[in-house]
Amino acid sequence: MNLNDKISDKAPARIGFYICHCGTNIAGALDVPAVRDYVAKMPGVIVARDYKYMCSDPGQELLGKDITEHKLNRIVVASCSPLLHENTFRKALEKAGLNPFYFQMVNIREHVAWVHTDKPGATRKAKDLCSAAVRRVKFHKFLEKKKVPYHPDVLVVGAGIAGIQAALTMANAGKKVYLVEREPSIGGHMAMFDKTFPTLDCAACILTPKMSAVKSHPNITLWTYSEVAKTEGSAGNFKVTVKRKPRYVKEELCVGCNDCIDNCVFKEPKFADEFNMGLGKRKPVYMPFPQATPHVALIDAETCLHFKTGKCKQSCAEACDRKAIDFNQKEEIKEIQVGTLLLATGFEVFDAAKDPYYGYGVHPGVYTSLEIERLVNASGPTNGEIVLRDGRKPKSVGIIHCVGSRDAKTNKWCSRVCCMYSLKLAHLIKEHTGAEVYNFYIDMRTPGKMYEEFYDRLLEEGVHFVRGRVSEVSDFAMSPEEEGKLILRAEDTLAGFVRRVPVDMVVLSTGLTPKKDSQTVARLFNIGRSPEGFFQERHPKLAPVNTFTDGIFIAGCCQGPKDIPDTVAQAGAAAAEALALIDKAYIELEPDTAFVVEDTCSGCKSCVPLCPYTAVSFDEVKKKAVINETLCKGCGTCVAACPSGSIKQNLFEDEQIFSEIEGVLTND
Amino acid sequence: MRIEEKVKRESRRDPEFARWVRSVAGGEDIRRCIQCGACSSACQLSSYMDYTPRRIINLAREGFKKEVLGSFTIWLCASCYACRAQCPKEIKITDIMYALKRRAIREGTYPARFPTAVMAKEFANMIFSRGRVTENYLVTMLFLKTNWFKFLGMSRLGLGLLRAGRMSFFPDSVKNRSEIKTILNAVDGK
Amino acid sequence: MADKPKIAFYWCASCGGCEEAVVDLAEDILSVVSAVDIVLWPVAMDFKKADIEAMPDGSIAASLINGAIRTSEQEEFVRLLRKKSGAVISFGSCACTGGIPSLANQFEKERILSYVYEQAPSVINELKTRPQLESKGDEGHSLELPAFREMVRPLDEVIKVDYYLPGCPPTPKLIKEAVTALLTGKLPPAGSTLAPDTALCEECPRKDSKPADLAISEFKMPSGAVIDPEKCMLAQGFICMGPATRGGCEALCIKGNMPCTGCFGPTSRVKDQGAKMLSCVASSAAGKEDAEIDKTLAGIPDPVGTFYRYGLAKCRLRGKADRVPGKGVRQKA
Amino acid sequence: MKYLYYPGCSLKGTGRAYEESWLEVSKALGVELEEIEDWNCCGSTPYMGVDEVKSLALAGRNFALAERQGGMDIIAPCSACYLSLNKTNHVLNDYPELRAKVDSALGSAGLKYSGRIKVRHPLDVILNDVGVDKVKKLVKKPLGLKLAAYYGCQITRPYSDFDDPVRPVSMDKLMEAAGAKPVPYSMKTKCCGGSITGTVPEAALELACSLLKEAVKRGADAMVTPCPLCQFNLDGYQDRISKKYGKTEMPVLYFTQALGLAFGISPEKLGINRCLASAEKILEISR
Amino acid sequence: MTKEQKRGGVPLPLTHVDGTVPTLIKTRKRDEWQPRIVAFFCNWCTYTAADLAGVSRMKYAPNARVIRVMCSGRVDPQFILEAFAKGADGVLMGGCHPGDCHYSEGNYKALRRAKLLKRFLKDMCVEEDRFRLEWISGAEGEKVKLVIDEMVEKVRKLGPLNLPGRFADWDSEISVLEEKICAKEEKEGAAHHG
Repeated sequence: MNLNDKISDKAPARIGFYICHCGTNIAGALDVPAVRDYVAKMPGVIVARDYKYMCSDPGQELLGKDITEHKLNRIVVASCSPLLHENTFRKALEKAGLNPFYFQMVNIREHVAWVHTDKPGATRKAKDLCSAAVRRVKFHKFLEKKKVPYHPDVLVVGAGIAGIQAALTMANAGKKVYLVEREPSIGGHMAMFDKTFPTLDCAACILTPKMSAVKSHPNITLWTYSEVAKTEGSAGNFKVTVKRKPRYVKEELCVGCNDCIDNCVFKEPKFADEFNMGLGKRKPVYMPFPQATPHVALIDAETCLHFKTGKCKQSCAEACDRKAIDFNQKEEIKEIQVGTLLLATGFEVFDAAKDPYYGYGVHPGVYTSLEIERLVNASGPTNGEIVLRDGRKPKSVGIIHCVGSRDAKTNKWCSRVCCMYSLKLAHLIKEHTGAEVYNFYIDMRTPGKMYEEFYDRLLEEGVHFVRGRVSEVSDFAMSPEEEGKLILRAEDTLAGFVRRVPVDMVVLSTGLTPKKDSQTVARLFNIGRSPEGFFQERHPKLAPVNTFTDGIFIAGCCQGPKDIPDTVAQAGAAAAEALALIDKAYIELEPDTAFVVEDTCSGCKSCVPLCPYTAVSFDEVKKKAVINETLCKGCGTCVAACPSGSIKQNLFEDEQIFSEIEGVLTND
Repeated sequence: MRIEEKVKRESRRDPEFARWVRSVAGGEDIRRCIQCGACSSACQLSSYMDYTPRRIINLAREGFKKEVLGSFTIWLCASCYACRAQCPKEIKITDIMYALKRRAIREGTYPARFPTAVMAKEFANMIFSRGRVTENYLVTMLFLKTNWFKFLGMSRLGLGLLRAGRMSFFPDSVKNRSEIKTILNAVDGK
Repeated sequence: MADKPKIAFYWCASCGGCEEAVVDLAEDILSVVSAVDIVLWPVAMDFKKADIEAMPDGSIAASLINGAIRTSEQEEFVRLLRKKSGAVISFGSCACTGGIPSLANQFEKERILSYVYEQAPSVINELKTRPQLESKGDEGHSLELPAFREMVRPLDEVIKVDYYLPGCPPTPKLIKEAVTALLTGKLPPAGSTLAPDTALCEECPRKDSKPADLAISEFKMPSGAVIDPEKCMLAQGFICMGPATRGGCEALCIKGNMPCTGCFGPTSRVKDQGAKMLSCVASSAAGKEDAEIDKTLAGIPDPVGTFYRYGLAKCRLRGKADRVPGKGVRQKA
Repeated sequence: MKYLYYPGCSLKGTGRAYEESWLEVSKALGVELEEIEDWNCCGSTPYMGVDEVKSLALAGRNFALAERQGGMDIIAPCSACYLSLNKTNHVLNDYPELRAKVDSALGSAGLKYSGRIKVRHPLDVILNDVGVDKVKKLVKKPLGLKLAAYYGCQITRPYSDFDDPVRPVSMDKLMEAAGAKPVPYSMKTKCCGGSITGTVPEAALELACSLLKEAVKRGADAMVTPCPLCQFNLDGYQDRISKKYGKTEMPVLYFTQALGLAFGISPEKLGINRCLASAEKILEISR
Repeated sequence: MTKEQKRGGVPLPLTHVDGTVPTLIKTRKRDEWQPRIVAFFCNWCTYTAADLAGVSRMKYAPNARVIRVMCSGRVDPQFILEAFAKGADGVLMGGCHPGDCHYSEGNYKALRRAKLLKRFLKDMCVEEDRFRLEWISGAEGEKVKLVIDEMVEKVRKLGPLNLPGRFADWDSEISVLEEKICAKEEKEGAAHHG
């Protein structure tokens, strides 16, 4: 008997039911044998089995063997979310010669096992859901997948090291890449760092060549100072709207000679310089930093005299012999068509002022780690000299770990990079100033190639390590040695008593947090976020760069804190995943389109205006509605609205849904 | 200093005590502790303690009952809640300290050095009979019961208070004393 | 006479219009009458219950029963007919879907009785007397009245029905076709509805006047607006149940310039006519913002009466959900 | 503005001056107070160490009485009372088993408490309900002093919601309004050791000493506090502290006394004479 | 004699699509009753959000049964009435936020239907809290938890809707008569044969 045949639509259902333990993920939260036995008694069920991992090869083979041996023509698998493994099992059906759509999946992991603590309640829910699927699958029909072309162009959002790496990888593979960056220059946080751990090579030396490569790559369209405003469509065919903010300097004309900056009516830099965390100053017309890419100046309308008063003599424009300055530049809207989106939107550093105990913003001697990165950097505001705000060189420095990390009141997670960068900063500070350096840590976390060795090096260098969380930074001196110093109070938990350590400079090793607008961005692209706000990967181990939305990938710290090596690796992985989709050249769509049953359609036209894709039209000859299958995206809105029940949706027919409703409600 | 063996064997642990600590109001999160020492550091009195608060938490969750109930720490706690405010795992350390005090009083294991327990009991007695506290009476009772030499040493303060009109000559009381007794007895199931 | 098939007509909770429809067959009635032996027709002939009871089971070829079921007497009688008949035809909207009487399912029995016997403006009943199920006469004889049921039911919720002939009333054409089929034995499979299975729009003379991009921004009531005699009712903002209603009436109401109110019930593919029409109408209503939608939909003041005028008994909810069956129902059955 | 007033035991005893000055100041500010009829001990700190349920039940009785009296917000000027009443509300909401016990204990005396009465501190009420503007208007004799505002622990954490728990500012604002200059004082919320002075004086006195010394160092003419226990500790024991750790002269006033002086209320009415430490300096201030 | 036979061959008013008869028509005892919520979630936003809640190991009440549809626009009001008729104590619809619909505007149609249906349900005395439409984006796992927990609590307060049980209750008046007739017939039949 050839099972891959429409005859099975009408043949009596022979159902195979499989429930997956998913190790203990499912089996630990509900009574798997009870669900199996419950389903086994349902009419039409020929085989009911439980198995440790249904998605494993043996699991799939078990399914195939049963299809052949027991002449099964319908399969139900109760395991994880269909968004994760539906295709796996459909392929297993196909391999066994059964149409893949004679299949229904029950989500008893994400929707049951992982979210309920009440075992009997979870078991009952699982029974209900399985009973629904078994009833539903009887009404499944023979279907074939639709293939549509996959647009080869890619949009990468965010041009930090992750976005740069991903864009270059894909561009090198010959794909056209749009790279959109919110800031005026690409480079992200990495461009702000001085050295990178554990090798201590200079961040700029390894990043700058990549930045120039992006700028000059023929396959990359770089839009800085731009943001994605809207996305529509789905994998293979996204329409994206990008907003380009005016920089008041024509990008194609500017050569980055800095003449405009030198001739600005402000003779001295006066405004806090973003790139240097406000430790340095800039003018209203400025170059974000010396290696900024594109190497194009921009005007900050907030501070520019022309925009504020309209009474500037515009000496910058005069000074520019390429006439690149354009005060009338307007925001520009670009619409592009791409098949794939890759998000590398990065992170934000924890706002140290939110921790009231460490006196950031109160005591001038308290700095964040990123500020120290700039101070220690040769092109930073002090030309690489580590000095306090009053110009003194610190004789003692305390570095406090886990600021805005591992703390229920701020952020619960470990930010992964702080231990290592604190070690790096300890080394650099000691090297630059010869100061006594104290690291206050809770646990020292150095997992990574050559990381522990770096810790060893620091131990040998004579940096102090105190295992204890600092409770406060205060200027309350209790003894002469403490006068005029900042005092760090912490329990030396290894010694078992509290210590007071007076220092000149305090460095707060601030953690990594999701971007403030991560929720808005997640909604813009319709991807998920984990509870703490980083973007949610499809699977923490098996699909770490995928999202739950096909065709959208994530890389770098927008997914969670990670260091540069991991970020670059992840960016490469995301690019490879994207390339795999693009090179397939088509995407298979669910055959969930709607169709009109011509015989019974009365031609009332109720459905026609409801379709946003104009897939439904009215045949003036037959006086009936018709649905163009290639235009139909399968939402089913017309089906629900058809007043005479004459439109059906594949995979979501009325009978199928009615039987599901009945199934979830018929448990004793 | 005596040389003695410091190793602690498993038989010293009292798992029931650890369970009890988790069951008291405020003790539910004790297992979350990562031993960072923020509590000890935040505590103004930790300098005087034999075990820092962090160590008490660890000993309590491991079930080292004798060490915990015999420690100075719980009697030095001034209930200022600094530890709780700073704990990165939001453990209600002050409430745990209260619970440990209650347990120690119940079991009579508090060190004789600290009159805190005596005072607490006197306090309770006074409230049971009058519903309110009159501080100087309380202090007098305390010193008479513990160390009346010290009481004499305090007489300067007493005189000062007397002169400033801050001493009460008659103990204050609620009107409805029986209601207080009914409520407190009801708690005891009487 | 004995060779002629026996036919019974019976009426339950109905207005008599269905009987009228039979008479409306005009001269054709004669051929029917001559072809069959009418054994029961309370509106026209004087047969008694006992006459039917005396007949052997299954001896009536077909019973055509109209009206919804509201009383114990109706229940008892249709059961009797079921037993004695080969085929039972649910005749007219009330028998098929509950009809107008089933709008009463919005109310509890107690509320209906108290309104009818006590509160209606035309009633003067100071003693609040109500008909009693059992009463003793002066001469000591007892009198029993049928029980008034909790709710109105369509015929097929009480007895098994073989065919449905919808309409308020069914049209002469459909009746004739049904009777012919009955007499010639050329009947469709049991359970069928003896009317077309496409919606009314198919046969509506105004079909072409409906635009393909209709978004209704204002709903109107036929009582409060002038109706264009040419244009599609929905296009004018009048709720016309046509799209959700089985055809077969040849758009009689539309031809009389009134919108369809749905008496033929849903097509076979639809479980709940009202819900489907509600879905269709709401989908085409204009508005995306809450306030705009609310304003548009406010033009439909009575969703129950609008979408379930002839079929509340067949609504998936069957009636007002929080009804509490009156005490004593069990005892007094 | 009408509130229920819960004085607590201290304000009737050693903290008498707090009540005297608070009542004067509230009258001036138009804060109407109705004392809770037959209130009892709040079930405060020491009691928590004896019996948790009894402590909660005692607080519960006060709430039940307050509900009977109209259920307006309760003002509890004593930090310890403020904390234990607030804590009771929290515990009753978070721990149903404890709530059941408390309910039944109260029930045995025919009392009932819904768990919904708010407990406020005078600082909160003056700042948020009355407003600084009104305070400024009432000032007749601007203080012109440098003051260290010392808040103590129990009104700032863990339940207070009207001020920053680490760097509170409410009292500094009020003192500024009264014409004083608050000095930067890093020990604002540090514990004074008050609750163990009686039992472990050697530890407690050192804490108190560091508070006083820091105030001296910051150049304060006096300290102000909203807590009777702190005031008692810093004021009453200053003598002993001086003996042990070297001479300190630091008047410690209730913030209500300072406000009252600025309002031009006579020192006698404010109980200024009840202060023990640096009596001469205080007299100077009040003039 | 089966119930069905007694009814002169009329199937009970409640039969399943596949012809079987539901087992739950008796009223559940109130103390063992747990609210049952049927939830229609759109594939792209709300279903994904429910997956996200799972991945994030959020904990919520196990009372909702999710039926996946591609878009909230696919939810036919018939489904909602059917769910109530088959024993749901509440029905939840979840879709993408306005403006975010994966199919551009299916959710607006869902909104309009829900609004009209809500009025209908009110007229039929189905309490307002039993039917709810929520916009939950794929990023809002937390909202799935909040909405379900809140709805379960509200429905728990309302108590069981249990339409199948109520239908059986309402129809008891028919079965009483039925039994009486059957008994009479059996007696007569017995007399006949005897």
